[in-house]
Amino acid sequence: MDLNTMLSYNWGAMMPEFIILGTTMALSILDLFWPVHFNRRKLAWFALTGIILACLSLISLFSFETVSILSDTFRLDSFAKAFKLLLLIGAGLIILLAHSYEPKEGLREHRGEFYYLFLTALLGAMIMTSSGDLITLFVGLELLSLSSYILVGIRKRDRSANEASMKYVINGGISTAITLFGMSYLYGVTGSVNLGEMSRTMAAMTDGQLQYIMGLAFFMVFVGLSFKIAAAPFHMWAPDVYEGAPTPVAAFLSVISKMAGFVILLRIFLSLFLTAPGDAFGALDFLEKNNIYIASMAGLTIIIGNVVALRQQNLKRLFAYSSIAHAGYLLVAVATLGGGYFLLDTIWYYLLAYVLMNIGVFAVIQLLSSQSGSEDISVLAGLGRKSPYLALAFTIYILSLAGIPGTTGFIGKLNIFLGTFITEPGHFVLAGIMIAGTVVSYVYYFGLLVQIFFRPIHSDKVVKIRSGVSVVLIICAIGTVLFGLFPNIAFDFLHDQFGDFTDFISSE
Amino acid sequence: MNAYLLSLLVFSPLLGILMVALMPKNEERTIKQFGFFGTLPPLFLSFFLCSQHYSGVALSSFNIKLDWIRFGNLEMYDPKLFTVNFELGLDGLSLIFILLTTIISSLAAMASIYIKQGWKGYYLLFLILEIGMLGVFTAENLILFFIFFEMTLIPAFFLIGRWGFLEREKASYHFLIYNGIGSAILLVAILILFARTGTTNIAALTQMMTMGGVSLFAPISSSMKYGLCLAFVIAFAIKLPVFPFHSWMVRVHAEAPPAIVMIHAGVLLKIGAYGIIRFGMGIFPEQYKSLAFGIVLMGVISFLYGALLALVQTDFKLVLAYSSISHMGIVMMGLGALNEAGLQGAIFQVISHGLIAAMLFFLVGALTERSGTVMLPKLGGLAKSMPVFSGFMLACGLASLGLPGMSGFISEFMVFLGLFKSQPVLAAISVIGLVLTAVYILRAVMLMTFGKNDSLVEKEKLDLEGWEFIPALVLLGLILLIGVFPNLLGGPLQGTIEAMMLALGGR
Amino acid sequence: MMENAWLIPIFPLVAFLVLLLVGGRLRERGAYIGIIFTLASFMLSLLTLMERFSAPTYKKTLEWLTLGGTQLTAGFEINQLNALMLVIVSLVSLLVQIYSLGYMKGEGRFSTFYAYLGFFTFAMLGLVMAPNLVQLYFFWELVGVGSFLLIGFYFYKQEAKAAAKKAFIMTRIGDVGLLIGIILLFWETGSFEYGEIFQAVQSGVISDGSLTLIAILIFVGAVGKSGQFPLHTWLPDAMEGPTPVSALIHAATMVAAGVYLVATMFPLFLASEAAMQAVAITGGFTAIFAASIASVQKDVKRVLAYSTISQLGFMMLALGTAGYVAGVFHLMTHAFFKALLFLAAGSVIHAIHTQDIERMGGLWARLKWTGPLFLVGTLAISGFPLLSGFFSKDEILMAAWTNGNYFLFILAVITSFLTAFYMFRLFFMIFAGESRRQAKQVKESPAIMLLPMLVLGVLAVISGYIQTPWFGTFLGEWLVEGNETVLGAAHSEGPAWVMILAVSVALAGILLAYMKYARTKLPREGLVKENSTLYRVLENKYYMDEIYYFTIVQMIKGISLFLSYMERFIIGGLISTVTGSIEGMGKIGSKLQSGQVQQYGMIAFLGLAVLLVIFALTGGYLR
Amino acid sequence: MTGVPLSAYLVLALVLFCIGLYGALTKRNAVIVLISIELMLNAANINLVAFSKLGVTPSITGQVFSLFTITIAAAEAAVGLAILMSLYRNRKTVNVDEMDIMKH
Repeated sequence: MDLNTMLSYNWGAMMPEFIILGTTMALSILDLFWPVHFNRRKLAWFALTGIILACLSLISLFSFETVSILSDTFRLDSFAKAFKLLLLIGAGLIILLAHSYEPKEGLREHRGEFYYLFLTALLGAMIMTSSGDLITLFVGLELLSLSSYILVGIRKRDRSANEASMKYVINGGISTAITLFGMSYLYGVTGSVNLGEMSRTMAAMTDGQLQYIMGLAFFMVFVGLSFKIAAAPFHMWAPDVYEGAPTPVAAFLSVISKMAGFVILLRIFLSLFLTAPGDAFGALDFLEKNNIYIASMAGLTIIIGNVVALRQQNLKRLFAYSSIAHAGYLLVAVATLGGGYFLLDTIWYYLLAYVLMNIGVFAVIQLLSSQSGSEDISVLAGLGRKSPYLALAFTIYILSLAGIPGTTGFIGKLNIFLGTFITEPGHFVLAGIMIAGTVVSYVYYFGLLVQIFFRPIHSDKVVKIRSGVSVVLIICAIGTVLFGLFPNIAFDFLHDQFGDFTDFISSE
Repeated sequence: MNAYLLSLLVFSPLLGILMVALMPKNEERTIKQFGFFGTLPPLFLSFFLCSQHYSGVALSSFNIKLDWIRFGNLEMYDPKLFTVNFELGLDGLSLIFILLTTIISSLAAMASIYIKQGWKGYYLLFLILEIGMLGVFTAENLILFFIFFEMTLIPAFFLIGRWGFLEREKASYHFLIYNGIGSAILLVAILILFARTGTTNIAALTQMMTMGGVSLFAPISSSMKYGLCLAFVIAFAIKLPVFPFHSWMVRVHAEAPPAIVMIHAGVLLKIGAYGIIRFGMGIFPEQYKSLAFGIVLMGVISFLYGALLALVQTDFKLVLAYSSISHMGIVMMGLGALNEAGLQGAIFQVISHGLIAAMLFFLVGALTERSGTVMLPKLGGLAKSMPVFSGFMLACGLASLGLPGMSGFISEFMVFLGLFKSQPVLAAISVIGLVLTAVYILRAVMLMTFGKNDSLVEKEKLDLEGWEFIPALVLLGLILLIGVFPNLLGGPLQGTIEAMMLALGGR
Repeated sequence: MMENAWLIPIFPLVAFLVLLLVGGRLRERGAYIGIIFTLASFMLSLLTLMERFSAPTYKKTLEWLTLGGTQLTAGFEINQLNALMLVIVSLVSLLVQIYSLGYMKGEGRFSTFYAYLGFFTFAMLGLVMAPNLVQLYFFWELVGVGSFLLIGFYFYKQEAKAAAKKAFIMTRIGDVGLLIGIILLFWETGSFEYGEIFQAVQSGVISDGSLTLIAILIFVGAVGKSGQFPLHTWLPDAMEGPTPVSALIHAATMVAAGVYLVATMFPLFLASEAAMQAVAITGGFTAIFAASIASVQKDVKRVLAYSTISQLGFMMLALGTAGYVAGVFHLMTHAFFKALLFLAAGSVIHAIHTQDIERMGGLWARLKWTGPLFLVGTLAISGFPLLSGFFSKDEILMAAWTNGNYFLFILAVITSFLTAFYMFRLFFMIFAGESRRQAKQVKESPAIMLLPMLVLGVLAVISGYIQTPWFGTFLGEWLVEGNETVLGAAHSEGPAWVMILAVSVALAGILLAYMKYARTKLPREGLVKENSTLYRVLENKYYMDEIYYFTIVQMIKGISLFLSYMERFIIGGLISTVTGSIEGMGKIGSKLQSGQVQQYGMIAFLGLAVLLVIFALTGGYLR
Repeated sequence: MTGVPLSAYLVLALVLFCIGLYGALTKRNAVIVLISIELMLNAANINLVAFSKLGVTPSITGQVFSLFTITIAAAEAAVGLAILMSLYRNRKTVNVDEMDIMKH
C-alpha cells in the first residue's frame, strides 16, 4: 500500500471523523497547555463546534455516492450517514448537558479530559457505523468502550463512580471477549474479515458443520453486543453504572452507546446473517429461522426492564431500566426485521425519538440532582408548581417515553408494531408482550408525573437553569412534539436522502 | 370554507388555551371566565354545523383530508399504502356526539367554578380534553381516532389526580391503567388492520372487510376478523364500561371533581359506545353479528349488576357510578339487539345518559360545595332547605329511571323494543333491572331530599342561585326536549342507522 | 270542539308550569290558577263529551319518533270511553282542587300542592286521550309520578316518604309488565295503534299462546296501577298523602286507570279465554280479600283504601266476565261516591284531627253537613237501592251471572255483604255513639269544602240513572255503539232475583253493622274476636307487607350485599393478584440486582449458555 | 508442528476462554479478574491465528486482526488497572465482592 494508493482514496468520505479526531487532539493539547486556573468549561464550546462542523460535513456528504475506502474497511453508505447523523445530534446535545454539569464535588481538572474522552467515544461509535469489516468494527467498538469506562469513572474521588466504572470494565471486558471469540469463529468459517466477502462466503455455505459453528458464532457476537445495548439478561451492569456515572455520561451510555450497539448489531446481522442459509437446504435465511431467539430476548428485556423499573426510587436507576425496556422495543424491530419493509426506518426513527426524549429526561435529572444533591424521585415533587416550564418539558419526554400519541415515542412504537403485524403469521406474542410492557411502564412513568404535579413542593430552592441545559430542554421538547405530530418531516428526510438503504450490502 | 370548518371546530378550544395560558396564574376570576369562553367557540361552531345540516347542507361537505404521515417507503407498490391522512369527517352520528360534547363541555366549564385552586392548569387541561373529545368523534381514520382518544386520557388523568377528592391519586391511576389496557387492545387491533391492509381509513376498511379487499401483504383470515372485532368490542367495553371491566370507573366517579365527572360520565364513557358502533359494528358487521349474544349478555349483566350494587351504596357518587354501569349495560343491550330499534335506542341512551349524568354530577358538585359531603346517611330533608335543588335532583332521578317525557324513557323503550325482538329471553330477564333502577334511584334521592331535615346543610343562602340555574335548566331542558320530541335527535341519525342495518343484513 | 280537545290536558300542564315558576310568590293565590285552568279543562271536556254524543270518534296524530321504517305517532283520540273519562277526571280534579282550598289552609307549600295536582291532572287526562299504547304508557308512568309526588307531599314525614317510594315501585313492577306486553304486541302486530292492533287480533294472526301472554302482561300493568292483589300493598300506605289527594288519585282517577286499560284493550282480552279468566279471578279475589281486611281496620282512610281496592276488584271482575259496560259504569259511579267518601272523611279529619275511628264517635250532631253526605256515599257504595252504586253493582253481578261463572258470582255477593258491613261499621263508629270530644273543638268544615262534597253527593245519587234496567241503558248503548260485536251487550240481562239478592245482602250488612256498632246490641267482637289469630291476620293485612319484606326485599338486599362483597373481594382480589404478581416479579428482579458484578456476569453467562445449549440441542431447528 | 490439527487449537482456545471466564466470574481479587479477561481475549487471538493458518480459506487477515486485538487488550488492561487504582485509593480494597454500594 503505497502513497499513491493512499492518496487515491476518497478521504472526503471520512471528513466527519477527521473533524472529530482533529477536535479531540486540539482539545487534549489545549487542556494540556492551558493554565490550570483557566476554566475548562469553555472547552465544551470547542467540542460543540467540532461536532457541529462534523455534522455539517456529514450533511454535505449526503449527496456523496456510496464509497468504501481503505480496502473496504470504511464504508460511507446511507446507513452510515443516517445513523452518524443521529450520533452527532445526540452527542451535541450531551455536550451541551455536560457543559453545565456540576456535581457536588466538581469536575475540576477532569473537565477537559471529559470532553475529549467524550469525543473519542463518539469517534468510536462513528467508526462503527461506517465499518466495512470486523477489524474496524472491533476497533471502533473498543474505542467507544474504553473511553466510556473512563468517562464513567471520571469523578475519581467518588466512591460510587469508582465502583461503577470498575463494574463497567469487568462486564465490558467479558462482553468484549465474548464478541471477539464469536468474531474469531466467524473469521474461521469465512476466512475473511471483510463483511462483504464474508457475506458472500456465508451465503454460499453448504457445509452443515460450518453452519453450526456459524450459529454458535452468531450467538456469541449477539450476546457480546447485547451487553452494549443492555438487553436482558445482559443488562445488569446498566443500572449500577448509570447510577454511579455522571449524569451526562449516563445519558451518553443510554443514548449514544446504545445506539452504537444497535448500529453494529444491524450491520452484522444484515450484512452477514440475512443472506446466510439457515439450514443445509438453504430454504430459510439464518435470521428468519433463528429470530425466535432474538424475539425471546426482546420479550425478556421488555418484561424485566419495565417490571423492575416499577420498584426503583433512584431516578437514574429508573431510567436505566426504562432504557433497558426501550432496548427491548428496538430488539422487537430487529427480531421481526421490521416485517421486511420497515426495519431501518423504524430503528432510525425510534432512535431519533429516543435521543430526543431520553436526553431531555437526563437533562432534567441532571438539573434537579445537582441542585438537591439527591437522585431520589422525590426531588421531582412539586416541580409543577415550582417551575412549570421545566415540568412541562419533562412531561413531554415522559409522555413520549410512555408512547402517548402526539409524541415521537408513539410513532416509533407504531412503526415497530407495524413490523410485527405485517407478516404472516404475525408476531402476536411479542407484540402482546410489548404492549403489556408499555401499559406497565405507564405506572412508573406516570408515577413521576404524579410526583411533579400532585405532590407538595419538595424544596423551595428555585431551579436555576443554565443556558446550555435550557437549549437541550427546548430542542428535545420541540423535537419530541414536532416529530410526533409531523413524523413525515423525519420520514421524508430519510427517504429522500437515503432511499431504501439499498446500498447497504452492495460491495464490489 | 366548509372544508376547514371541521378542523376549526376541533381545534377551536386552542383559542381558549391561548387566552388562559397568557393569564397570570392568580387571576382566578379572569381565568375562570376565559376558561368558560374557551368552550364557546366550539359550541357555536357545532350549533352552526347543526343549523347547516338542518338547512340541507350535506354533512359530507365538511369532510377534510390532508396528507399527513406515510410509513415505510413503499411508493413503488402503491403511493397510498401505509399513509395516514389527517382526515376529519362528519355524519349524523358524529354530529350528535359533537353537540353533546360541546354542550356538556361548556356546562362543565361553568360548573368548574367550584374548583378551588390551580385554575390555570385546570382550564388548560380541560380545553385540551375538549379538543380530544371533538377529535375522537370526527376522526375518519383509526390512527387519528386513537391519537385523539389518548388525548382525552392524559388530561383526564391529571384532572382527576390533581383536583379530585381524597383518594384522587389512586383513582387516577386506576383510570390510567384500565384505560391504558383498553387502548392497548385498541391499538393492537388498529395496527393489525393497518399492517395488513395498509390503510386506516374507516370507510376503506369497511369496504375491505365486508366486500373482501385485496391485500398486498398477509391476508386477514376470517378468524382474525373475529379476533379484531372482539378486540374492538372489549377495548370499548372497558371504556364504556360494562360488567367485568367497571371497577376503575367507580373510583373515578367517586373521586374526580364533579365538573370532570360531568365530562367523564357525559362524554368520555360515550366514546366506548361510539367506538363499538363505528368500529365493531361498522367495520366487522358479519363478525359483530355472531358476537351479538355475548354483547347482550354483557349488557344484561351490567344492567342488573350495576343496579343491584347501586342499591346498597351509601355514597351518592357511588350510587351514580353504579347507575352509570347499569345504564351502559342498556347501551350494550341495544347494540347487541342488531335491529334498528336497538341501535337507535342505544344511541339515544348514550346521549340521554350523557345529559342526565352530567346534570346529576352538576348537582353533586353544587351540593358538595354547600354541605361538603354527599354521603347519604349524613343527608336528609334537603327539600326543606334547598327546595329548588331538590326539585332538580328529583327530576333528574326520575329522568334517570326512565320516566316518560324525559330522554331516558325513549332510549330504554327502544332498546327493549329491539331486544325483545332479537333476544326475548335475555330481555325478559333484564326487565327486572327496570324495577331495580327505580328502587335505587328513589332510595338515594329520597334519602337526600326527603325525611327529617337533620343534614349538615343548615345555613343561610343554600339553594341554587344565579348562574347555577343555567347548567341545571339547560340540561333538564334538553332531557325533556329529547323526551318529548325524540325525532329531533332521531332525525340526523337515520342515515347512519340505515347504513349500519344494511351492513348487518336487514333488520 | 273535538279537534281542540288536545287543549284539555294542556290547561293543567300550563297551570303546573306557571305554579312551578312563579308559585313561590303567589302563595295561596296559586290555588286559583290551578282551579281556573282545571275549570277550563273541565268545561272543554264537557263540551267534547256533548259533541261526542253526536259525532263519530275523532283521531288526530302526528309523527313522533322514526324507527327505521316504522313511524311512531303521537296524538289524541276522542271515543266514547275516553270522552266519558275526561269528564270524570276533570270534574273530580276540579272539585278536589276547590275542596283543597279549605282543607289545605295554612299549608306553606300551597302552590307546590296545586302544581302537583295540575301535573297529575295533565297526566291523567293525557292518559285517557292516548290513541296508542306508547302514548298510553307514557302518561301511565307520568300519572304514577304525580301520585308519587302527592303521596310524598309531606316529605318530612318518614311514613309519607316510605309510602311514596312504595307506591312508585309497586306500580313500576306492574308497569314493566305492561311495557313488555306492549313491546310483544308490537312485534306481533307491527303497530302500537289500538285500531290496528285490534284488527290484527281479530284477523287471528297472533297465536293463542302469545295472545294470552300479552294480555296477561298488560293486565299486570293494570294490577299494579289499580292496586289488585298481589300488588295492592302500596295503596293503603298511599293514604299518607293529603286526603284530597287520596280522593282524587287513589279513589277516583289513577287507580281506575288499570280498569280503563283493560277496558281499552278489551278486544285483546276477549280474544283470550285464559286472560279473561285471569282478570276475573284476580278481580274477584281482590274484591273479597280487600273487603275482609277493610272490616277490621281502624284508620278511616285505610278502610276507604281497602274499600277502593275491593271495588276496583269488582270492576276487574266485571271486565273479566265480559261485562264491559258494567265495569266502566261502576268505574264512573265509584269515582263519584268514593271521591265523596274521601272528601267527607277529610272533612271529618279536618274537624277532629285524627284518623283513628276508635277515637271518633257521635259526630252526627256536630257535623251537620258532612254527616249526611258521608251517609250518602256510604249508602251508594253499599249498593243501597236507587243510589248510583246500586245500579252499577247490580250490573256487575248480572254480568258475572250471565257469564256463567257462579263461583265468582258468589264471591261478588259475599263481597257486597262485606262492603255494606264495613262501610257502615265505619259510618257508625264515626257518627254514632257518644261524642268523645268537647263540642267547641269540633267544627264543621267551611263551605268551600262542603260545596264539592255536595256536588259529588248529588252525582253519587243520580249518576246511576244513566244505566238502569228500568229507565233505559243509555250509557251502555252509547259505549258499545259501533263495536257491539266486540264489546258485548249494552246491558246484561239476568234474572230479577239477582238484584233482590244484592239488595238483601247489602241490607243485611248494614243491619249487622248497625247492631254491632250503633246499637251495640251485638258485641263488637262478635264476628271475629279481637286477638284471635284470624283477627290479627286481618289487622295485619294478611301479613302481605311482611311477606314481601322478608322474601323479596331481603333477598334483593342480600344479593346486593353479596355482590358488593364480591366486588370488593373477588374482583378486587383478582386485580391485586395481577398487580401483586407484577410487583413480585419486580421484587425478584431487583433482588437479583445484588450489586455483585460477578453475579451479573454469571447471569449473563447463563443466558449465553442457555442460548447456546438450546441452539446446540435443537441443532438450530427451534421453531 | 504441521501435524497439529486445527481442532486442537480450537479446543485449546475454548479451554482458555472458559478458564478466563471462570476466573472473571469467581475470583475476588479485581486484578485477577482483569487478568482473566485478558485470558479470554487471548483465547480469541489463538483462534484467529489458528484460523489464519489452518482455516478453510487461510489468509493473513486473521493475524492482522490478532495484532489489533492485542493492542486493544493492552489498552483495556491499562484502563482497567487505572480505574482499579483510583478505586483502591478511595476504598482500600481490590475485592470485587465488596463493590456493592449500588444495588437493587
